[in-house]
Amino acid sequence: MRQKVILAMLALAAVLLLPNLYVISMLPDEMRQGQIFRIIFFHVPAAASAMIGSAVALVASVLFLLTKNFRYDALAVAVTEVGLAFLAVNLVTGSIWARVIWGVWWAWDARLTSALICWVLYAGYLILRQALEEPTQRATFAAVYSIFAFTDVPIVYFSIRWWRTLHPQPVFFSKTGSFPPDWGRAFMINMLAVFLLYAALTMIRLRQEETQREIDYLRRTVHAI
Amino acid sequence: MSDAAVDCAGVWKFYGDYPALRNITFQVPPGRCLALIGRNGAGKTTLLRILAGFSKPGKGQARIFGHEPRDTETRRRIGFIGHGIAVYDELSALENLRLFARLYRLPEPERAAREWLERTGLERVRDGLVREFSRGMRQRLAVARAFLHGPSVLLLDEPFTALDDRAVAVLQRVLRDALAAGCTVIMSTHQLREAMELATDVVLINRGRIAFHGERTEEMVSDPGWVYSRYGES
Amino acid sequence: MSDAAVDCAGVWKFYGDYPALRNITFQVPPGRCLALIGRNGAGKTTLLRILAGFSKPGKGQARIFGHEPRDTETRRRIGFIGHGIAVYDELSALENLRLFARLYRLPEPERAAREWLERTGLERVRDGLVREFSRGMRQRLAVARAFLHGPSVLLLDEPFTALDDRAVAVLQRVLRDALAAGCTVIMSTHQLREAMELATDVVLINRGRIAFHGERTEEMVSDPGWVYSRYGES
Amino acid sequence: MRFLRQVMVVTAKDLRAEMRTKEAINASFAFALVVLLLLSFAFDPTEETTRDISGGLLWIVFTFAGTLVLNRSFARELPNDCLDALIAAPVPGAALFLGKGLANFVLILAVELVALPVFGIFYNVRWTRQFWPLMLVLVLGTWGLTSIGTVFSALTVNIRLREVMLPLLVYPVLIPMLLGAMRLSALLVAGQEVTGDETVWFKLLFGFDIIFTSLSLVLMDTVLLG
Amino acid sequence: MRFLRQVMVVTAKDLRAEMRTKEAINASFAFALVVLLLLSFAFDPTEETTRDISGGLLWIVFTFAGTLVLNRSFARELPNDCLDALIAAPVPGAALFLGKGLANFVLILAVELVALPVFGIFYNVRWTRQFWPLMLVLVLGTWGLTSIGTVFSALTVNIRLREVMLPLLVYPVLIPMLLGAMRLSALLVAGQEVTGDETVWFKLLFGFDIIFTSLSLVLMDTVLLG
Ligand code: HEM
Ligand SMILES: Nc1ncnc2c1ncn2[C@@H]1O[C@H](COP(=O)(O)OP(=O)(O)OP(=O)(O)O)[C@@H](O)[C@H]1O
Ligand SMILES: Nc1ncnc2c1ncn2[C@@H]1O[C@H](COP(=O)(O)OP(=O)(O)OP(=O)(O)O)[C@@H](O)[C@H]1O
Ligand SMILES: [Mg+2]
Ligand SMILES: [Mg+2]
Repeated sequence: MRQKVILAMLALAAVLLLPNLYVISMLPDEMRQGQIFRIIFFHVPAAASAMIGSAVALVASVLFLLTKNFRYDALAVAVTEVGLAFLAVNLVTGSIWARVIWGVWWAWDARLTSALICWVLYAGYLILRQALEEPTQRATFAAVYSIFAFTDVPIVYFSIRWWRTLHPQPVFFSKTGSFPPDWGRAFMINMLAVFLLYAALTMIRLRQEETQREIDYLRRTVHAI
Repeated sequence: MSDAAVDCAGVWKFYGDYPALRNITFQVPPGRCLALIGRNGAGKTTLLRILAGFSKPGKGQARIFGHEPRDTETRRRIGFIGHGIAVYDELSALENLRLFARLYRLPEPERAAREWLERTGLERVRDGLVREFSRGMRQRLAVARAFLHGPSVLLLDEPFTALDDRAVAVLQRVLRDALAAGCTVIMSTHQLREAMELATDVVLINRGRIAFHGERTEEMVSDPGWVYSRYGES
Repeated sequence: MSDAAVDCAGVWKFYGDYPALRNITFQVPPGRCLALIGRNGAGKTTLLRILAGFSKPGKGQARIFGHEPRDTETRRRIGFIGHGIAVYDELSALENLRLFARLYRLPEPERAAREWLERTGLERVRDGLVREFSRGMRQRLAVARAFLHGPSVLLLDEPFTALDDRAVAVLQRVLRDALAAGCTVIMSTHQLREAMELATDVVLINRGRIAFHGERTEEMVSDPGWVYSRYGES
Repeated sequence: MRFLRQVMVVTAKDLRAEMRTKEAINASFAFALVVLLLLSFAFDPTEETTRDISGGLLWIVFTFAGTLVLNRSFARELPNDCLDALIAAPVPGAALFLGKGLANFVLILAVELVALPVFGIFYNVRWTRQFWPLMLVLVLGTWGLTSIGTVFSALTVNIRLREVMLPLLVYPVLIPMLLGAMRLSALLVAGQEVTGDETVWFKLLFGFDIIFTSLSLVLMDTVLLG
Repeated sequence: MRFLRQVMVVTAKDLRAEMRTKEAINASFAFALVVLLLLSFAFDPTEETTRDISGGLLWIVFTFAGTLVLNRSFARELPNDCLDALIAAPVPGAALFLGKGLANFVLILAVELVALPVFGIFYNVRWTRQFWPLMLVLVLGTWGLTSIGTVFSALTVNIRLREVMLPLLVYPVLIPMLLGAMRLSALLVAGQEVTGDETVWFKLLFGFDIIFTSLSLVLMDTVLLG
């Protein structure tokens, strides 16, 4: 059942994504930035899904602390791990974009920096998990850390409003944003596809986590002479 | 149920998915002394830590006089000696006891501290830093710390390990006094002889399950291995 | 002197100005089993560590078969079990033994490792990481490590502490085999009963001095506290 | 009242134990000196530009040195399983957090106050011109560091790689706050006033302190009981 | 031959244990990243002047991150009193030193080689222009750090405040060598060749490595037996 849901999600993502790639490639170049502007179709969805992932991780962590149900712990890890990959995609695409537009791979502006810190924070989450052996303690401490780590996510989001950044101001979901309608449609479809991919990967990871726990259990039972 | 000093009802404890304790149920009426025995890794330490409120059971509940062990008022009624002595190396014996007397909000911290220094034979070195104490003296201080606030339930994890004969004697005397005063004692141990002398009841844990629970019999005193050979796995 | 397996000649050890060992002199002929007893802080661990070559005596000298314990060739003849198990948590049981077999330059590291896994009943879990072992399994591995290179002098510091009956049995069996094969054993302990069963000689240390040294008598087996009450300080 | 008294008992215990050996504070101060030295080699401190970055430098040193004190905070409870006794006592987690946090705060602030004049001499900076605002930044920044650090010290106390994990986890969480403290310190050390746009950094410091302190108070019981 | 084989056995053990958990190397790398971040805030790296000090910055990061690996080196032997078993085995101190030293060297170098491109991106430096000379500096500097660090790691392993004492003792000893490595790296990262007067720094690095390695080989037995 689970398997089928995952497959269906992956298939749907592919169905959405593949034709859309063609649509995107047919769109006219952006006025000032040219070709490279197309990277936004991946840059932003990656960031958005990673941020939503952080929020889910936060909720799962709080729920774990409240219920001590390991399901939530598994969800938190899965979502964080996949989110880390997506955030990496955001960072790399952004970096490439920056190289083309600004001529450098990296600039220390608030958006870029806070996004990088966010990545480091959630990487720290995984390292912390690795360092703790006792599963209950691992889950509890990781959950506490995840709550603290989340304090950076609003900063990532609002950084472009709070500080004057090199990074462009919002173009979607804001009154000042100017985006041609056909671009908007293609963009939304891409967004949806990336979200689906994110969810599917999370579910795969979740299954792995559960299998791992089962293996751990069996091995411990064998070892307890 | 209500009048048991320690009540363990269907307690499970999981390390991950591995059940270190499986459905442990037993009660100890006030004034009894329970010896908790079992092989390495049976789950004795885990159980004692749950009873003391240091960790929470996965399922089931542990109750001390009908209350959660983590309740503030219940915590005052528990005395615990674990593997470590749980006193500070950098403080003197008196300072250590005074600290705990204050944390337990005893009415007269200073007097309680001095009284227990005397009862454990440490008043001569009360201003010496624990760092400079020998192992025997440390263990005495640990006993003083655990008894300081007049607990009515004592949870002791292998209290006789690595102690010399004299330190064992001090501990046994204090424990006898406590039992006489109506305290309830649960202690885990591998040194069956010392334990059987004091115990009134015995619980044998086998891979997280209770394999035997009953009164201590004369048989056990004369042949401490008896329980194992009778109820332990082969 | 020359043919003693272990020879301790006027050994002193100072911690700062405090003499933890004072003029310790004794010899152990090959094939004997010496029980080293004494109260907490008497100096047992200190003495064993000097014999094993981990620390140097302040005055006097310790000799193993007439050589310095630190000589490379002498080190191969010594097996030591201390408070720690001295195997690596991150390696598997087999990897641990193979590592030590290589460090001792045994001709066939792999075979020696497997043989001792079998003799201590660990071959079933040979690829499990030590981290996941229970306390009893760990201690068995420690025994395997100490015996792996076929030492002829065994130095054991409280080997029975916190072991369950079965682990004690394994250790006692291996020790009996070693004694039968002509090994010399020195072990410190507070668990007099287990020790007296094996011992052929007894040394009682009292505040860093030898208070008694002699053969083990029947008296000691039937009443393990006897030496203390006879020769220990009151 | 009771709560406060228990907080004070814990603080007093930590401070007294530390004063007996002075190990954490000595080491922390020595470390601050060594880092100050090391950095002064890396960045020639005589140049004008380097003086501009003095705010950043200062907080780098404070954070590194402070981490040592924080590391010690719960590690101090390890040797004889003292943590068990502390948890067993009828003291709420929040009181423990505040007690230990206060002790850490005092110790770190002490190190900072000694390191500051040394820094002034090494880097040839007249840092006293805006003394009180600078102290305010110091107090706010240090409390932020302390509050997160104390919780994380409890989180990492049982980890084998404690000494690494603590800075690893604390620094990224701290960075936004440190940024504020650095910016403000750079201004104040240079003798300038904090006006206009820059006051937002003060708000950020306050905001962080409040968020972190409340999170810590709520989560401490969970952390201690695992 | 025998000696070399024992060195390899020790190295292999350390590397295998590390690869099982990857804790020191992960933590060390993450720490390097965090320090890089922290420093980039303190010293605005977009300015031209700051780019000149990149050599210094690089070695600060390497030293801090390396210390973590070194700290772990003998601390790894603590948990079950493994050090006793190692000392008891018929292995000379020099073999132990070289074995552990090599393992540390490999680990630290790995961290550095990963940190270097990251540094290049963050600080916008094209560091590959003098690739091989830079590698030489890296190897020489890292071996200096490793050889001193390994001995001091053995020295400090039984101290309660180990994690602090190690950097405290190592950094001051290292400073002359670091100075050379910093200067050379700054030049090479900026794409310049090392000529004339500056070659003296290479000699200094070589000299340091030789002196410290021989001192360590001789002293290791003494250190281990206390
Ligand atoms: C490594 C560098 C970069 C990082 C880490 C980064 C990060 C982010 C993040 C986290 C978002 C937020 C997505 C959301 O609001 O849901 C975002 C959006 C965006 N980024 Fe980047 N970015 C980087 C470089 C760039 C560059 C160089 C450009 C173009 C010059 C760019 C253009 C945009 C645009 C146009 C948006 C959409 C803004 C909005 O509607 O909110 N980014 N980026
Ligand atoms: N922190 C932990 N993480 C994972 N497993 C644990 C942990 N603590 C204990 N266990 C496991 O739980 C089981 C019970 O351990 P426990 O320490 O309670 O045994 P014990 O009866 O006290 O043994 P011993 O006589 O050796 O002290 C063991 O199998 C052990 O491996
Ligand atoms: N590292 C040390 N520094 C200072 N004093 C020490 C040190 N190690 C041991 N001592 C002192 O030396 C004496 C002998 O200690 P040792 O550990 O040898 O005793 P023991 O006989 O093994 O005792 P136990 O039965 O408790 O293990 C004790 O008084 C102890 O305080
Ligand atoms: Mg136990
Ligand atoms: Mg001893």
